[in-house]
Amino acid sequence: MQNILQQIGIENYIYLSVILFCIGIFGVLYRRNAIIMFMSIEIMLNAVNLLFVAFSTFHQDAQGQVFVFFSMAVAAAEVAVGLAILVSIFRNLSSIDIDNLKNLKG
Amino acid sequence: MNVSFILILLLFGTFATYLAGDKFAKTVALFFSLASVAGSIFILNQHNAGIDESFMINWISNPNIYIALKVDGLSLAMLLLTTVLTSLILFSSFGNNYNNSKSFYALVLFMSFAMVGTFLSADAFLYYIFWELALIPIYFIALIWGNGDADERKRAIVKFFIYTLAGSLFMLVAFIYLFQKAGSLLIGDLYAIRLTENEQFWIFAAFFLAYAIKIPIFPFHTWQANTYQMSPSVGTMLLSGIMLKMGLYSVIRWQLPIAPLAAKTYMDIFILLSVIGVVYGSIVALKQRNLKKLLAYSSLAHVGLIAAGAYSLSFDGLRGAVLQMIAHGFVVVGLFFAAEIIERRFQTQEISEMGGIRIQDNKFASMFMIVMLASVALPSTFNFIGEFTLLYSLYNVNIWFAVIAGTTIILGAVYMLKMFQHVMLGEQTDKVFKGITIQESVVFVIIIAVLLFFGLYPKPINDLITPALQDIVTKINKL
Amino acid sequence: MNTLIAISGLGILSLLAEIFNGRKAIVPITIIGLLAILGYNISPYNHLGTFYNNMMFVDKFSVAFTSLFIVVTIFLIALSHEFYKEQATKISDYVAIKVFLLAGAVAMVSFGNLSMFFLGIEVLSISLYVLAASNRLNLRSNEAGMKYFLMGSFASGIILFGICLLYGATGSFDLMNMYQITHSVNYPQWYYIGIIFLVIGMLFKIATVPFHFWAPDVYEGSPALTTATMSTLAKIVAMAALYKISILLIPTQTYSFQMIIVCVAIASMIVGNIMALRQNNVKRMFAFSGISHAGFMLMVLLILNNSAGVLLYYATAYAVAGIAFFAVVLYVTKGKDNETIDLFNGFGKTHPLLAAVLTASLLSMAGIPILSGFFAKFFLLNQVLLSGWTVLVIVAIISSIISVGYYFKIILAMYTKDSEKDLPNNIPFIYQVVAILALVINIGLGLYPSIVYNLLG
Amino acid sequence: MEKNLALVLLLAPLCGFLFNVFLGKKAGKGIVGIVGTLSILVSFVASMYFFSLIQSTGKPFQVDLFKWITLEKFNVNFSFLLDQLSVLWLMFVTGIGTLIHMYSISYMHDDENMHKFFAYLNLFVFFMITLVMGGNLLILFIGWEGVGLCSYLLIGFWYKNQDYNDAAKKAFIMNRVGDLGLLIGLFILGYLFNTLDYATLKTAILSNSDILSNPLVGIAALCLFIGATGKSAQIPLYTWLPDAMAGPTPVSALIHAATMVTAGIFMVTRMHFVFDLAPYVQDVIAVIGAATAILAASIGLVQNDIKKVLAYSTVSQLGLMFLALGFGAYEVAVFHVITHAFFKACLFLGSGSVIHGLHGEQDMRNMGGLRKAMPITFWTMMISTLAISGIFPLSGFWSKDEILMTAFHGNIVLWVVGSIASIMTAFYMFRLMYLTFFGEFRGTEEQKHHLHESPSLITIPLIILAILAAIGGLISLPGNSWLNHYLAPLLSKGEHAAHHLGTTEYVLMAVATVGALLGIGLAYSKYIKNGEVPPQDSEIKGIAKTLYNKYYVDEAYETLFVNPIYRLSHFFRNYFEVFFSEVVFAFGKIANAIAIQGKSIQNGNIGLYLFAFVLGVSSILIYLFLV
Amino acid sequence: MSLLTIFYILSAITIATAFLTIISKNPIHSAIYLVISFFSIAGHYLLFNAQFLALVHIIVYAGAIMVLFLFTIMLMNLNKEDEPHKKLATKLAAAVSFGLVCFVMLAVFIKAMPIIDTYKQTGQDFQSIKVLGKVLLNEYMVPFEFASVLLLVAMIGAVLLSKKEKSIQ
Repeated sequence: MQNILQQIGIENYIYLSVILFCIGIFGVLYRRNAIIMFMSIEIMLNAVNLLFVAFSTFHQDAQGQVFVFFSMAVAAAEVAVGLAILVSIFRNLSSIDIDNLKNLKG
Repeated sequence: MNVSFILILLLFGTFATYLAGDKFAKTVALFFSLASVAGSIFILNQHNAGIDESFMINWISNPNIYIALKVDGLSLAMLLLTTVLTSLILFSSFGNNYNNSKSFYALVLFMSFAMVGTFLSADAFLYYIFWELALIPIYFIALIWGNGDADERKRAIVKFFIYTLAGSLFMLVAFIYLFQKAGSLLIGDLYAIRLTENEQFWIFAAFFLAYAIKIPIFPFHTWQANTYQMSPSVGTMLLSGIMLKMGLYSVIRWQLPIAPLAAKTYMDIFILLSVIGVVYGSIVALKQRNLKKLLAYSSLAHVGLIAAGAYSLSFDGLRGAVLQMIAHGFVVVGLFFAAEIIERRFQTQEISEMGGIRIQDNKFASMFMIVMLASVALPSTFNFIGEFTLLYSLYNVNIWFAVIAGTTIILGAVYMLKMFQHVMLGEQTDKVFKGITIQESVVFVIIIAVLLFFGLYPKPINDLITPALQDIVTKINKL
Repeated sequence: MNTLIAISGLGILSLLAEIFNGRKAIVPITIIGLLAILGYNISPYNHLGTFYNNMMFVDKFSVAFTSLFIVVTIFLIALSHEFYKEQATKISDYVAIKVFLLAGAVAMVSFGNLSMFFLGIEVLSISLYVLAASNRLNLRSNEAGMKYFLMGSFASGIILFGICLLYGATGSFDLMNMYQITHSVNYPQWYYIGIIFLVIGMLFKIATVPFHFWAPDVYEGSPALTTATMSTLAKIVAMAALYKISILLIPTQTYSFQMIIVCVAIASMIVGNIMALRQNNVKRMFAFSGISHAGFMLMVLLILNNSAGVLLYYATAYAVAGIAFFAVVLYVTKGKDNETIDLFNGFGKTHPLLAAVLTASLLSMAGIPILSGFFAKFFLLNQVLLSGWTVLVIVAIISSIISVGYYFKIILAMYTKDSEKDLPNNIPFIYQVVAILALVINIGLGLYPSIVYNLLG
Repeated sequence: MEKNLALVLLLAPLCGFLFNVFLGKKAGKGIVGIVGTLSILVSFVASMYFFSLIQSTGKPFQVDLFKWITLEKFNVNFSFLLDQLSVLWLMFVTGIGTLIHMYSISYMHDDENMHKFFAYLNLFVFFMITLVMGGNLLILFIGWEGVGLCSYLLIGFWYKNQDYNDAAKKAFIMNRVGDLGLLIGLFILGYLFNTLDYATLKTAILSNSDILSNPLVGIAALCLFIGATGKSAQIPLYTWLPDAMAGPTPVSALIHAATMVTAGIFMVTRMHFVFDLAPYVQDVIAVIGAATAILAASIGLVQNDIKKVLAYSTVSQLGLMFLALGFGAYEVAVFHVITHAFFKACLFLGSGSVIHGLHGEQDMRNMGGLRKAMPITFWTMMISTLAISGIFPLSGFWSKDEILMTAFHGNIVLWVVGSIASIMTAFYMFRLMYLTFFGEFRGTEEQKHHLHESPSLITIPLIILAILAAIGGLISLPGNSWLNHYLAPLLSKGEHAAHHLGTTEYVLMAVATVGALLGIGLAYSKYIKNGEVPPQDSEIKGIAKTLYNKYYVDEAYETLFVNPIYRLSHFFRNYFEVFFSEVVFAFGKIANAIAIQGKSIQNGNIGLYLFAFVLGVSSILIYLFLV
Repeated sequence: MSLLTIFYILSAITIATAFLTIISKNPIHSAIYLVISFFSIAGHYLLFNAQFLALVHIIVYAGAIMVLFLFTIMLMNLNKEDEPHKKLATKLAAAVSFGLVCFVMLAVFIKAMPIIDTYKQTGQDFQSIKVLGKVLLNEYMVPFEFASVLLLVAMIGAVLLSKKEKSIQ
């Protein structure tokens, strides 16, 4: 079976991944809603995952894909903890607007 | 027994003093400090008998650092000065009651320990450690047991601490640099390396920053007056009597032999700064209202002269510097002690609130006057010998240095006599001056005895320091 | 290798202890366990080499740092019992999380494969997110957790991106492979980009300028013991990992890379120290102090000789001083809403011993001799100067001078001000023990610096 | 034996001092006086012995004790030199010292601190002996400063009065100005010749012909002379001496008339070989001497304080001595020193007797007519006054005449100046006598009631001194001068050794005598014939006012030196110190200001933090990969 | 339809939905867009013939993570557009940094991109379940186990953060 990259080119995947990653960054910066920020981070992680798979194909090597599993585990763990923190904030503040979290400063 | 024994003794004394509790702290401290005097005298005897009591073991193998303590005439002289003055200062404080005195006296002994270490160290790293260590106890002594407004005191003391620390950190950099050149920090190895002129300049400058602040040389002196004023008298005496000498000693021991070329090239600048300090200190002292501040500025003038002598790089200059260091140590302790005695009775340092003391206590007045006269370098006192030698060495550099620095003879008399007149003489005021105690007069008697004895017969000290200084002068002139 | 397994097992054990109602025994058991692991770790039975298909790579470096982490963790766990007295039901969770955190830390210094590294850093980070937010009724703690989490996972994304690019360039996660490839074969330039991303991520973890903004807020908001963990353990772990990465994965340090490190180090030292001057909260002050120390430690990357030894010594000195500092701070701030310096007023009179310990640890961090902090700075600056970075040394010196200003603010408060309220004078025994032990180690390291310094030489 | 005796000579006054300091209070006033006087007497006797010894052998006697100051190139020993000059000086120092001690026993009897007074006096004599006996310039310097100290202590003896303390302080400080000059002179000599010993120095200078071309020698001589102006109250450092009259009268007699103030002449004579090499410095000395003589004499014309008159007279006489020194006539100066010591000591003691009799009154406007009440005092003072005025054949005539003769040969202008000063001297001295002893008593009734002659302890010294003042001239009669002969080995310059008594000399003597008589006549016509009494302070006008206020020199010094320095001190304290201090603080303040700014950046907004993060990443990437 | 076209379509969907996720005012909408984005990424995986990964991806992300998100959103009752109006500065900063970082990274990669003509083609199977399983459980056994520690920590953490305090008795 032919390497798919022969047709599409690894650079395209890199660019796609970079753009996706940057969208994630943009989201984190742009939004004040904590949940959307989490989502943006997920987008960043997914951009990387995509690149992993692309590189895995590039090298014809399984390790990249295996790493994606770990990355998913990490993403899941992060989301779990992040949402737990978010919930406790919500309990205290009844809001998840990050702009309300400005008590610590100076 | 070698010289490390004294250090151990003092360190042990520190702990013992702390553990002895508030009641016995001062006695224990005095005991250990006297023991260190005895030890120093023993070392002196050994030294005179030709036995080298130096001590050296490897401390850190990589980087190559030793615990090296060197006994030569110079360090021995400083060792004796430190131990004797510490004992005197401790004894002088017997009239005071400090709260938490166990900590207080432990800190004093610890400071003595650090200063002795500074004078004895023959490894730059060890030297630097002791140098910095000496700063900690005086910081606390001044901070906790000091006098004056708390906020102002804090400001002054913190300034003192940070300022001096800042200077010495640059010295540390210089030492690190030298270490890389020499591969070890032993003083002999440092003397042996040959540096280019440029390197020497920077090394010298880094040292200068540290020492100029410590000594202090104009215009790095601004910490001095306030710190002296705010510190408790014991702290002031330690600072002015011994700690300043650390800077001067270091100039002679470390700065000049390591960077002689720079010292020679820029000699005039450094002498000029020192001499400006002499005149400036004297002039500022004229208009001081606070007794301790006045003494502080007089100290600035005196150490300026010592520094000028040291920077003249001549044998006479160095010898004069060492002699005057010792003499000034005793005199300044005496003067500050006098201030302390007055403060104990009048609860003030303001000159305007004093006066009429001589009527009430003639004995004190006489002793104060002798010490004061020594401070203005009346011939036949030890200070005269130092000052004469220093001025002579300055003359050999340039007559104008001698003339300008010589104005200290005049200005010193002006501010000292003025001070004496307003503090001691005049009609009796409504304040009662309780006659000085035996313990207080003993301190004065010892100081006066030392000043007069060595003023007439300085040969013992001279013989002690001459070989060591000759050695250093050879090192300075090696290029 | 077995160390990691043992630590993970110990974490599970402490979780189990809760189930079997052995709540009181958790801390002692964990400490004993950790001591045993420490003993094993430094014993000859702990073979050096690579394990499990190069997943773990145990050498002197990793053993030394692992031991340091274990020691620090022991202290932190010892403090836990007293600290979490009010929430005794959760103590097993806390202890377990700390032990797992240690496992992550160990993975970060003994990884042989970037997957281990990544998982290690995530275990560490997630544990810290949890710990930071663990005081869930306290809004400040929530905020700290949230901030840390958001920025931390952002940084994780960047690290992951970096790893991905490394993989893309070399086709492997294995350190040995990568080392061989980068030192022999041609490989795409992505590699460098990947390295930079990785390094940036780590710079975030050790809190260097301009990636430091989270640190003060998070340190301030977190429960004090968590702050202690973050500032001592997490910081040195991240630094050690960064060091390992930069040694093994960077084939040659280009001048521009060094310039980056220099700039970041300088910025961290200056910003950290200057910002700390006006802080009124000790934890926040310590955060800024930590930033400056991060700048110092970063200079290790520029050193040519015995850099590992320097880093180990610096990290040890810093951690020990931090532990002693926090042992006192925990006591002082117990039951208080905040941690302002005013709380220390008159402390020198009411608690001379603890005040002395605190003073000593502050002096150590300021770099005053005989305490280990001085030697750390000395060794570091010595090597930096040897490597020719004179400017860096000058800046380091200047920032040290500035640092004295704020360290002494606490000392001044302790010794010159009078306390408004009486602190309860029942100092928990364990706090005293930890504080004094840490101080003893500190002084011991100062007296015999070669023990640690030449360990990796 | 000689060595021990020399030590006894030196240390006896010191022992007296120590005794009086430590045991004086317990021992009681009688013992104090006796011990004080005896200790000086011992020295006097020892001096006599050495005098006879040197007279017979003609060889100087040197005592080396131990090494004192070590310098790189040379050492300074504790050494003492007894030669013609020093023994001569010792003789009259200890001799007059003994007399004045004796006098003081009575004079100070009522003072509670008498033991201290004697202690100080003894200490003074000790330092004076050190000064004179010193074998090198540094030992001289010990004495030099030591006598300054004693002068300080004694002027401020009544230390409760701050005005007296001011006077004492002024004396000490002005002396120190001179001392600095002396020190610099020492440095130059040490630097040039690597020794400070008189003997070695002399050989070094005389054997080294190149030295003439070295300008440093001239500077050295000038510096030494500056030292002398301080101690011997010459322009510009003379103003302390009149103020020094604040001290008890015996002190004025001993220190500020007979002995200490002549130290400058002693030193210049000692170092004559240096001065001989620097003719232009000698010119300076002569001019300054003459100027001082006339300036002080003119001020003395209108002073009303009896001791002030004597003080200005002293300054004036010292000026004459320096005039002689300026012409290299050292032995003449020495001669005048000795005669002056006799009659000036007598005058001071006499004035002390008067003051004693009037219970502290010093203003001549409140005296008058004391001749009858105090005959011995009057007559002794009269003799001395005649002597100082230069009336034949009293001692002053011979010595002053020699000075003027020297001046005449040297520079006619200076001779005129000196002569006018002498005329003035005669005038104000007789003014003093007339106002004090003639006419009617102008004091209070109570004082009048208590008028009496002083006790014998006071009068005996007066008598002895008066005799000496009368016959003192014998030691150096023109043509056959014992003194010149005696000092010849030391001064070793022949030209002044023998004056040929020619017509010029006789004419000059006649002129001087006529001048003196003129002065006396003027005073007579003014104060006896017209019975004038000097006006009150507020009524003094015109030139007299300038003179009365001493040409406003004190004020000028105040404006020129003292105030600027104090203003400078003020300025330094209030501005420089603050500035330097603030510069140091400024570093901290800048850091603090930055920190405050930084705090506002760290505003708690996580968006900002992330923004900074991203910016950091971007800039690193740009720097590394795009630049 | 060439693979490239499919790639472009998928990429367009991915980017567009990712973008919409971020700019949607309603969190629910965001979540939905994100799910679509995840599916399109799964499409990319399928394009690589990584079926197993695609499946896992959908299960984990779309199935687990997104459900968690949605639950949270529901729990907090956030399905309103209640986000306050942001300041212009914030928007501008976000836009600038997005533009900057995007530009920089793309530029960096364009600059660093090697010219690759032929891609490696071993022909071996490297991404079937079997191979992945072997790699995961042989070579990557330790990380695999360690990942369990990670999940355990996350679990304890989540519990710790939500657990109500019981009294000590």
